[in-house]
Amino acid sequence: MRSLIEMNSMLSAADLAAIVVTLKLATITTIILLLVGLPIAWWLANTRVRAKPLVEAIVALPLVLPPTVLGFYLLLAFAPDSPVGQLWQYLGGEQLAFSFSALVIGSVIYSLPFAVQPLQASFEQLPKSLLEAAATMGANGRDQFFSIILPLSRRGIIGAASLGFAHTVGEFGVILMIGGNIPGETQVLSIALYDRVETLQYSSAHWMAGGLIVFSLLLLGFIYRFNKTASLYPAGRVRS
Amino acid sequence: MRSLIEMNSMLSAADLAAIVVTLKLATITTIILLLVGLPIAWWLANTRVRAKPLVEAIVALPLVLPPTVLGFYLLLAFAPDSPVGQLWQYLGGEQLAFSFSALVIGSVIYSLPFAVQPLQASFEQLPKSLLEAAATMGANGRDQFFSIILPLSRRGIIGAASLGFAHTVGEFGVILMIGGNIPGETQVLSIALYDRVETLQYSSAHWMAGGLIVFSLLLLGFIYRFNKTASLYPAGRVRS
Amino acid sequence: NADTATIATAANFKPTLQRLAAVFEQQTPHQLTLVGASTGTLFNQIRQGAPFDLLLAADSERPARLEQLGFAIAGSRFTYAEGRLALIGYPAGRDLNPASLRAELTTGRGKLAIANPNTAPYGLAARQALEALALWPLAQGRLVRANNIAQAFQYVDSGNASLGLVAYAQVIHSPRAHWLLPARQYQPIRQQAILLQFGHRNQAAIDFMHFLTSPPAKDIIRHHGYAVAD
Amino acid sequence: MSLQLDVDLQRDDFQLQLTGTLPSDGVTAIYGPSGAGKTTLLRWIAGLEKSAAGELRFRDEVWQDHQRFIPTHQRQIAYVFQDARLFPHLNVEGNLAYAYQRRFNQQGPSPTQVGDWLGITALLAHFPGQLSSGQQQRVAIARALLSSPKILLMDEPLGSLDKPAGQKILHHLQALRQHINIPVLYVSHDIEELSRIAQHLLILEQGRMIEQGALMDLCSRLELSLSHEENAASVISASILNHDTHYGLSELAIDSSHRLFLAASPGEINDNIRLRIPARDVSIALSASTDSSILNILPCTIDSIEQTGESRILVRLKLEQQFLLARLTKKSADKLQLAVGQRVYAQIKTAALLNEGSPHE
Amino acid sequence: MSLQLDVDLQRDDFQLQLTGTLPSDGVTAIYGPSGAGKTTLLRWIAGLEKSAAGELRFRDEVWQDHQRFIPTHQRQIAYVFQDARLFPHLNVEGNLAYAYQRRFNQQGPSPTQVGDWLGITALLAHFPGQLSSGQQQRVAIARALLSSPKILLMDEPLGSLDKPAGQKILHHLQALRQHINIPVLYVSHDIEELSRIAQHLLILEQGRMIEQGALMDLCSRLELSLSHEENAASVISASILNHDTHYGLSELAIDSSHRLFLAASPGEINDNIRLRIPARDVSIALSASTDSSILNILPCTIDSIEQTGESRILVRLKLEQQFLLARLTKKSADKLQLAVGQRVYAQIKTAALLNEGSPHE
Ligand SMILES: Nc1ncnc2c1ncn2[C@@H]1O[C@H](COP(=O)(O)OP(=O)(O)OP(=O)(O)O)[C@@H](O)[C@H]1O
Ligand SMILES: Nc1ncnc2c1ncn2[C@@H]1O[C@H](COP(=O)(O)OP(=O)(O)OP(=O)(O)O)[C@@H](O)[C@H]1O
Ligand SMILES: [Mg+2]
Ligand SMILES: [Mg+2]
Repeated sequence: MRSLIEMNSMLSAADLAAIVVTLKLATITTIILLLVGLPIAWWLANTRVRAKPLVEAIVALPLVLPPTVLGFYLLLAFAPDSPVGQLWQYLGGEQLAFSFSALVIGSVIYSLPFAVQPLQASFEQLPKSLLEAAATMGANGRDQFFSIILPLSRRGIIGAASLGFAHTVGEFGVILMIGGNIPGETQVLSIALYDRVETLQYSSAHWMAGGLIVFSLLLLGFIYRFNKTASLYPAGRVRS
Repeated sequence: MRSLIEMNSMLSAADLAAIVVTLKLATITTIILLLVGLPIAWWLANTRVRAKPLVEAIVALPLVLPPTVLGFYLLLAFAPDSPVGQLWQYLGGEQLAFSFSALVIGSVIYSLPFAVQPLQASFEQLPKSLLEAAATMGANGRDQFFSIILPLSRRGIIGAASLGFAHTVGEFGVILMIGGNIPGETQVLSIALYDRVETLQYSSAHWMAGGLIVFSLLLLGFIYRFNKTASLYPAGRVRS
Repeated sequence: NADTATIATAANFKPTLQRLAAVFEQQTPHQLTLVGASTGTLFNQIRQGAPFDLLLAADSERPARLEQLGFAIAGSRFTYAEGRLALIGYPAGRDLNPASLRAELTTGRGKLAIANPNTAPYGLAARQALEALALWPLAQGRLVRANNIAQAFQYVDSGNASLGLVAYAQVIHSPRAHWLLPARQYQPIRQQAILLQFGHRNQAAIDFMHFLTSPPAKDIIRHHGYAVAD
Repeated sequence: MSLQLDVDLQRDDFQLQLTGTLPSDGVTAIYGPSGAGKTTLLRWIAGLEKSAAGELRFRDEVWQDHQRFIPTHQRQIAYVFQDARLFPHLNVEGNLAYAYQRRFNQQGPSPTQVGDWLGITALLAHFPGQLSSGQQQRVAIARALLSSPKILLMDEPLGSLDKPAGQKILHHLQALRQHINIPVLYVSHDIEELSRIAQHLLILEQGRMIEQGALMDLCSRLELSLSHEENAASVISASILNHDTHYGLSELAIDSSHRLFLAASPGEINDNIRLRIPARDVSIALSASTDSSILNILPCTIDSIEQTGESRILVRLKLEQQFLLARLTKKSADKLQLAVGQRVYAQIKTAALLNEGSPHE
Repeated sequence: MSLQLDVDLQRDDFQLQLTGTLPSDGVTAIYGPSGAGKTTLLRWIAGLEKSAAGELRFRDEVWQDHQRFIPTHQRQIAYVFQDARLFPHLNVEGNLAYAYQRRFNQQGPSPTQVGDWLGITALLAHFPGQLSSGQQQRVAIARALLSSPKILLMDEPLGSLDKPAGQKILHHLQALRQHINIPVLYVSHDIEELSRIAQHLLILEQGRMIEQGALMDLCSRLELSLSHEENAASVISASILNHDTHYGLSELAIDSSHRLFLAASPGEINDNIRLRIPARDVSIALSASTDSSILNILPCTIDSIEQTGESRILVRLKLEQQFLLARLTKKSADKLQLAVGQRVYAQIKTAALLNEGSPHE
């Protein structure tokens, strides 16, 4: 009884808003991650350009910067009088920093390596022979991509999506920096949780962390249930 | 000229110590990540346990907590009077929290999903038929692992190692929390860089960030150069 | 009897502390190690046995809690500096006064950056000041709340926010224009120091605590933009 | 109307280099030992070896020259790969549908028909991993047929099938080709299979073309390595004179003076059909015996005699225009004192004749 | 000394169910149409179908029963898979070394020898992706031989090889088996190949064992579907009487009253060898003709006559103990008025005899 009441009292309207923003952010980020990550990963998996290792390293780079520092540089880039900010406004956007769009951009950049890596690995392990077979049946590149590559890379896509989603839910440094913590717009759950810990509201923090964990567990578990590529290849009977 | 002097003046003894700690931490973490991640990933790739999606979700969980919050809970777990802390001391360890060992443990937990995911994907896409062939030649499980599975999973191992390494270099929230930012022991580069930004020492921060990026670019580029699995499978001529 | 002490400090005070430490190390044989983080983080770490000898917090509440909980030496708590609030703007040269603040909030379109009132003492002070100026309701849609005072400054400095309530310490030595808010508009930001249980026999920590109350130290602190009682 | 090729492709120590013109109708067999470059040639024709220099023209279309390169998916080909290459995420039905939905021509057979021909109807719900090798190969053939291509490339399509199954498939392939005339390039290392289906033959060895021409010519020319092999045979054409339904035999005319009995042939009276007569099935007698079960005893002249091994000789026998090959022991030849120009009788065991000669085009 | 099996394995709509004892020496051929369960049976014997219930005993070792399951890697087998399954990260040399380093027995051949036999010495540095299908298959066979196993399982090992290459490999396999006596289970759908190498035959159909026994018995038994096939043949044993080096022929004794000429056989005088005589190569005459190239004309008795098709009959001819099969047209049979018990002459074209009969054990 007590805990329910406590929980109730802890989930303020602001928290609810933060939950909504977080889910929206993670969902949109994941979708964009896939849309952006797929072509990059495909290119990386197939290019014979000598600079490929360099490009791969660049994709992985956002990881080596502390999130707040990355956020700081993004903030500089998003400033209204910076080239990026100018372009954004030219394209009809409002101010970029402290907007939901900024969060999305920041999250995508920060999580890109997690999306590209599993996708690229999947693509590289895809038997090219099947694409040749598809080509002989008249499938052009686009057709091959949707009819062969995507379904056979489900493993990588699920990996990319789940890592990207989870990472965005937990992300905090970058978002904190470029989001401005505006309730209902850029205040996300991770920041709310961080605030609890900083301000010593431990029991509230425990509840929130617990809820987050249980929710994520369910969601990720659900995603991973679709991850059954293995069953398509019964042991020893595959002929690629 | 000026920049060189400036750079020199910026790399204090504490910074040098931070660089050493960072490299040591990232290297040890990466090694442990592989040692821990390989069996977990192998198990996940092969188990038919119904709870598999749940276990996969649990492995990915550290991602959904903001790093500082994760660090906070790790801090609670590492406290001298907690079960973990007790065990650690029983095993002959000093106090766990604020030690280098704590950083390693924290980094490993935080980066585990990035190590397990690519490894598991590699393992799942490995043609089981080759393991059957190896078994007929007298190779037991261990032998198969080293002679077939590992070399054919190089793609995943490199992915896991590079993501794990980069993520540990950039990690900051968890480390700050459980490390206590003690120069020479637990102060890492990411925190030093964060400090610069927080204390508005921008030019120093720029230099440090630039150095970190160039170094990481070189290192990752070097790692990825070994990533040439694809050349083993010329298009269309593979028979699994 | 040279000793080494680890001083945990709120991030905003770290530059000042570095200066103080340099002077202190010249005057005494002691060595100081400085650890900066948010006061909340430091508090949590101290509760879990962090090897810190002395805490220079950004507020008075958390040192008091530590004292209460027995992680710090009772009676060693004192205010080493009082934070002051300043209004800055972007571009750097613009007029700054209550009227321009009101004008920006009513007719302008820019953001107003403050530290998070829930977690940062300067944020709380900023809120109090805005309330005193009767601008708080007006500011609601325009506020961006930084995690700490350093970020609030960066928001303005990078041009993403047009106004910001920051620490006077951050701007006192910069050429950028600012308006120092009158101290009566917000509760004093009392930054308190306390000797921690871990350092209760550390001579360097004890000496440094005394040093902080010495006139040369107070001069340095003042020089960095804080108010200090004589 | 032809397939003109000129290819030069280097791969480590292997080089495929050939120039020539293949007929673009009928079945052209590509024959050669393992590693000769048969697969590589087929892949190049399909546009799968992009790096190779060369020129390739199919009928009036340029598929590749120094400036153009039509990609595989626009060449309107179908390819039965040596490994089946079924799509592992689709079941048999899905694999068939994949090709059918993208077919190049509306005239081809339907999935139901093709599934029937290849005996895979019961397997439609199976995934490739659940099929035996032979079943996989049959699905791959079905898939290729459903593409209704302009040309069909087949790389040892019957490699993992038993004889009866293979023959059934060949039969349907013949029938299909009569219905919609798709040229076929057919790689196989089984001479018997080849001569059953092909009109044209290309012999590859170490990346070079050794010989190329009409199958009938190549089979009976003694100097070719082909006729020295265990399976050497002559291929002759004949027309159907009449069908003897009582005995289930057909009487054929090879030319004006030679008749042949054959197990009931599927053709109509006056149809031209082709017969493969293995050299080892032909014996020679000096007189026409009457009390033997051998029905076909043809008078002919010895055209040439060649020693093909320690103990064996190959005799080329001239009918009117066409030739028969006979393999004998040296001992028999000596016993009968065979000599070039001699009139002899070729004895052909009727039952040994192929009964599915493919009609001429 | 035997391989005792009792397996029951269910896979969707397919069930493999058989009980029996196979000899654990010599070559046992497993024959059956595509999808009959040949591969599944081999996999089960190798311990690769772990889920299947059953009992399996090799010589005096239990490999599987209701309580024990010896894993594959401890069974000391070698397996040539239908797909080659070379390790893609190792070149040919590495693939061979992989098996050789783990070999079960020190007595086997060396990589150099085996590489030589299979004609892959020039390919040692190639990676599997750089090999043609036939080359891959040869490497896979070499790899299996290098394991020096207690039993060798081969699943259509010559499927993608041309005849001459296949025959060379069979020859070496024979030679090796004489040297170190490894039993072989040999899946193939090529009857000719099987009868050349196997002593024992197991016929599978739809997962059931149709027949099992000595190859020689099965080949000449009329009621079996096998003898109705295009390739029906009898297998008979004979001993070498003498070698005629001038004509490159060997004279063989089938029994006390029947002699046969054969292209020079590799054996010693008095060696027993096996001959495969395809039914279609045997014709029947009422008298022994003398002016024909047919060297072998054996007197015999008609044992049975069976109609096998619309136009053809199969005649079983009794020598002393052994039987010959002859395929004739019904027309010939009528013409000669053949009847059971009648004395006739079987004409066998010498050159048609197999010259690599495998010695008895
Ligand atoms: N990627 C490659 N690198 C080097 N050599 C190659 C490569 N691919 C093929 N080869 C060589 O090219 C030759 C021809 O190969 P191809 O597959 O065309 O032979 P094939 O005639 O189809 O043989 P098979 O009957 O065995 O299938 C072989 O000797 C092979 O080793
Ligand atoms: N995983 C599976 N699930 C369902 N059915 C299967 C599975 N694996 C094999 N089968 C079926 O079992 C039967 C026997 O397969 P098997 O591979 O043993 O045949 P085979 O005799 O080796 O044929 P082939 O000569 O074509 O190689 C086939 O009908 C096949 O469809
Ligand atoms: Mg080939
Ligand atoms: Mg099989």
